[in-house]
Amino acid sequence: MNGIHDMGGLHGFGPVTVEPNEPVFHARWEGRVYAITQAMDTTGLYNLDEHRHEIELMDAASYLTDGYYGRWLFAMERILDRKGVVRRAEVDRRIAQDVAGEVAPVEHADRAWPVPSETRIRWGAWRKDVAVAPKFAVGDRVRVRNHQPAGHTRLTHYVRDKVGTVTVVNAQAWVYPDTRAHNTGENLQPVYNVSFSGEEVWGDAAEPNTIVRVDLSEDYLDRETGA
Amino acid sequence: MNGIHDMGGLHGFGPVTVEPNEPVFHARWEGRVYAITQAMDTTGLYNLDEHRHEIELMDAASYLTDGYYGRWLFAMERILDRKGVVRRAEVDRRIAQDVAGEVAPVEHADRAWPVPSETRIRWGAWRKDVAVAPKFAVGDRVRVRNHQPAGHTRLTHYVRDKVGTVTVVNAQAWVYPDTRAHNTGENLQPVYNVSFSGEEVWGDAAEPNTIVRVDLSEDYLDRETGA
Amino acid sequence: MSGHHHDHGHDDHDHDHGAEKPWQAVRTEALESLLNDLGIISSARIDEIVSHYEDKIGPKSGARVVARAWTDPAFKARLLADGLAACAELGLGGPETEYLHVVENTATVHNVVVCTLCSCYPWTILGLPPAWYKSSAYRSRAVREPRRVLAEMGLTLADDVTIQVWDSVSEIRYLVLPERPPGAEGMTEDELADIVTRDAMIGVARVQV
Amino acid sequence: MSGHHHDHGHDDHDHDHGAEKPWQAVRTEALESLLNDLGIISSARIDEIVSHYEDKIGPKSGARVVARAWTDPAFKARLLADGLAACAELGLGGPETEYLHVVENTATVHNVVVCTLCSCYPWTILGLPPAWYKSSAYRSRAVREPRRVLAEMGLTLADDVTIQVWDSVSEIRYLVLPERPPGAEGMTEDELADIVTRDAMIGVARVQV
Repeated sequence: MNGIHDMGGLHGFGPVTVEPNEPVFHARWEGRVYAITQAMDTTGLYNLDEHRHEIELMDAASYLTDGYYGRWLFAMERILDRKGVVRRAEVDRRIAQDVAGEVAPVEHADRAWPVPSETRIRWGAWRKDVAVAPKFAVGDRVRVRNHQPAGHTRLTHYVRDKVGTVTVVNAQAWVYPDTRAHNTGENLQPVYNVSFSGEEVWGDAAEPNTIVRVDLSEDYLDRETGA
Repeated sequence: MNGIHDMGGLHGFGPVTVEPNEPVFHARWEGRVYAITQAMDTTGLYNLDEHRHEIELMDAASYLTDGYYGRWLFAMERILDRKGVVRRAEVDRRIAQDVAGEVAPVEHADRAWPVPSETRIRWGAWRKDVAVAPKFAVGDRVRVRNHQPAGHTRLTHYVRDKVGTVTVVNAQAWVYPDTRAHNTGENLQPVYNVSFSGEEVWGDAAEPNTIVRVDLSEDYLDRETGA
Repeated sequence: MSGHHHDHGHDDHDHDHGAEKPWQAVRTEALESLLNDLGIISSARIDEIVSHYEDKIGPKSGARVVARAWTDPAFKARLLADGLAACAELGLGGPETEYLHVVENTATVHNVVVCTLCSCYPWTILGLPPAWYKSSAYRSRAVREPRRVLAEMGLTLADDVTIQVWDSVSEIRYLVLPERPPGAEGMTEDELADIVTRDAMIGVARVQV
Repeated sequence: MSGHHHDHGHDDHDHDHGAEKPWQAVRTEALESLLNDLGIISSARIDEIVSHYEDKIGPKSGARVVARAWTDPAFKARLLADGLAACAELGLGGPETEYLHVVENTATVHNVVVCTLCSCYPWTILGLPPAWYKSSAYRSRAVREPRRVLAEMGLTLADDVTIQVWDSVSEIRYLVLPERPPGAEGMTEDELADIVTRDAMIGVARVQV
């Protein structure tokens, strides 16, 4: 989807601010959110691409203000709610109980947990050990497709319709995130590193002698046949 | 600048919500902000393009949450402060006085007001009565330049590098907003209406049989020489 | 996004961080009183401008233009050739609209207007735009998926009708000349003006009898 | 934007709407306790993961890899050919990094890493990324104006040095192999590992003796 998360090239975010002696987590809850998400990757509930897409579905202002782990919290809550594992109303009830100092057991009825083995979703496994035949070779000129799905994609908007050169062929069977995020198939395919000149991508705003190198799934690319 | 204001084609903002029997202004302050901005267009303080650019300089989250007239208020305050006419600290002081029920006169020292006639800026006047010779004619194929200035532009990002057809030649001498916003010249030139197919702009996301027609300054365009 | 759970206040109007009066109202009042004290503006003039936009101008002006165009072919020809000059014949116009292109809907081409960058709109002919026209949803979607946006707003167009979206990002403003509806054959110009809506002149609705 | 005047809380970390505890902490605690009660996670395991990332992994791992590459040409060749396999020789690696490309800085080519879409980073080799790497400013600017961003961060590169920005939006992770600095000729592998910084392995700094 075309969203604020796809922010390569945007203006207006000011200087890069470096924090000296930064802790790994800035608050206890950040570490908990990170680790809970990590721990859930073995539950069969959802995959990494779903996690990323859920973050993309945040409203744009919240995306910008909630912070990195705030986005993870948002995605975790939404996915658990949407999949019927932990409902938002339950979280709200638990917060009210915590405030009131009450202790109440969770209700086990009508809950999509545990996940039956036949519907379990693998979190990761981005590569499979099957053979794929790459369409492109190092040195090939490719044009990035004007691909603008409403759903998840890892095609950054700033290289759409741009011409680059294949510099690395990752000839393994990589999962295609656009479909995996929606649990509509793995579509195994090579991933290429494509090199774009700054001028091609940024036009009159390009800095001299800069190159952008982006990893792109085969389905994002067409052979460039023009001059 | 590449900013959130340039939102043509973004996903994630949900349905268009229509409010029945909507008032012209939803709160008294909205009408005041609108009318004060209108009234200030004769003061020689700033021009329309500066107003628009100041709004673009809002941080992205505030842009999305402050609402249309909230953006105007932001721009008015910032421009008055930046130009030394009404300082932000003065507004804060006046608010504190209002809360305390005090009445204090404004201080007249060190204020860039009134504007000397030689530095007055015209708000509007988008066209001048001078002759310009259009480079392009109806039917010409043009490619939009990959123009990504850090400052103001009216080139919408979604047509950059796209090919379209000139459908209307507005052969008058129009002010070029990219320079006028920064008071660096009027660069009078024609404005063309250019027609783009949905497919050219939106690729695989295009709806059938749709056309986007965008008004573009001559400096945004090159003649398309390819097939 | 509905369903989002904390109170950032993502509405498109004013919002309030717990104070009794919205902070934007507070700042506006302070700014107006300073500008007034300094003689940069006069609050009396601000009152006049507000009531002008609240009471004097609005889509009724555009409706008169459309009704005249439907009933007077020579006027329609002049309107399509030079929008502002034709509007001036009806006493309409003003300093904020520099140039007006009137774009005509037909059985095969439907026009719709947006400004993706900042909500430009022909104020002097239609009044100030509705909130939906200024919304992020309309600005982002109208150019990419006009067919779906129009359908959601109640105007379903056949696939063989070409949709032209006018993104009015320069200083030229657009007014859609809707199709005269079936059933309106015998109506007078004033009766016709009564049925022409703002939404039809933006291009998100048809005129209906 | 500094200078913006109301309190939306536009920081990149947590923010607080007036409650004593940030709302995100409140929701996290409630969610963790529910997940724990349901047996979906165990808080003891969460404790372990947090301390693993706080105490066990971090840029020291990457620094060992770089120091070894500087002192052992055969290792360096293996590292550039297959990053993860070479790291595994040092006992480094883990489930989160699927594929590691090590990109070598030279006198004429400087590499820098970003993920514009979501802040991907080689966690198992460098630990979790710093806040600036995850900031909107870095993500938006590093691809468009790397030369200026690097200069602002203290690394000014001559115009004849090519800057390659690796936008790591797929599942391949990147580690920059910095240049061995002048003055480090006589240092041991352990001494070298001590001077290699996280920022040098992202590509926003040089290693200095």
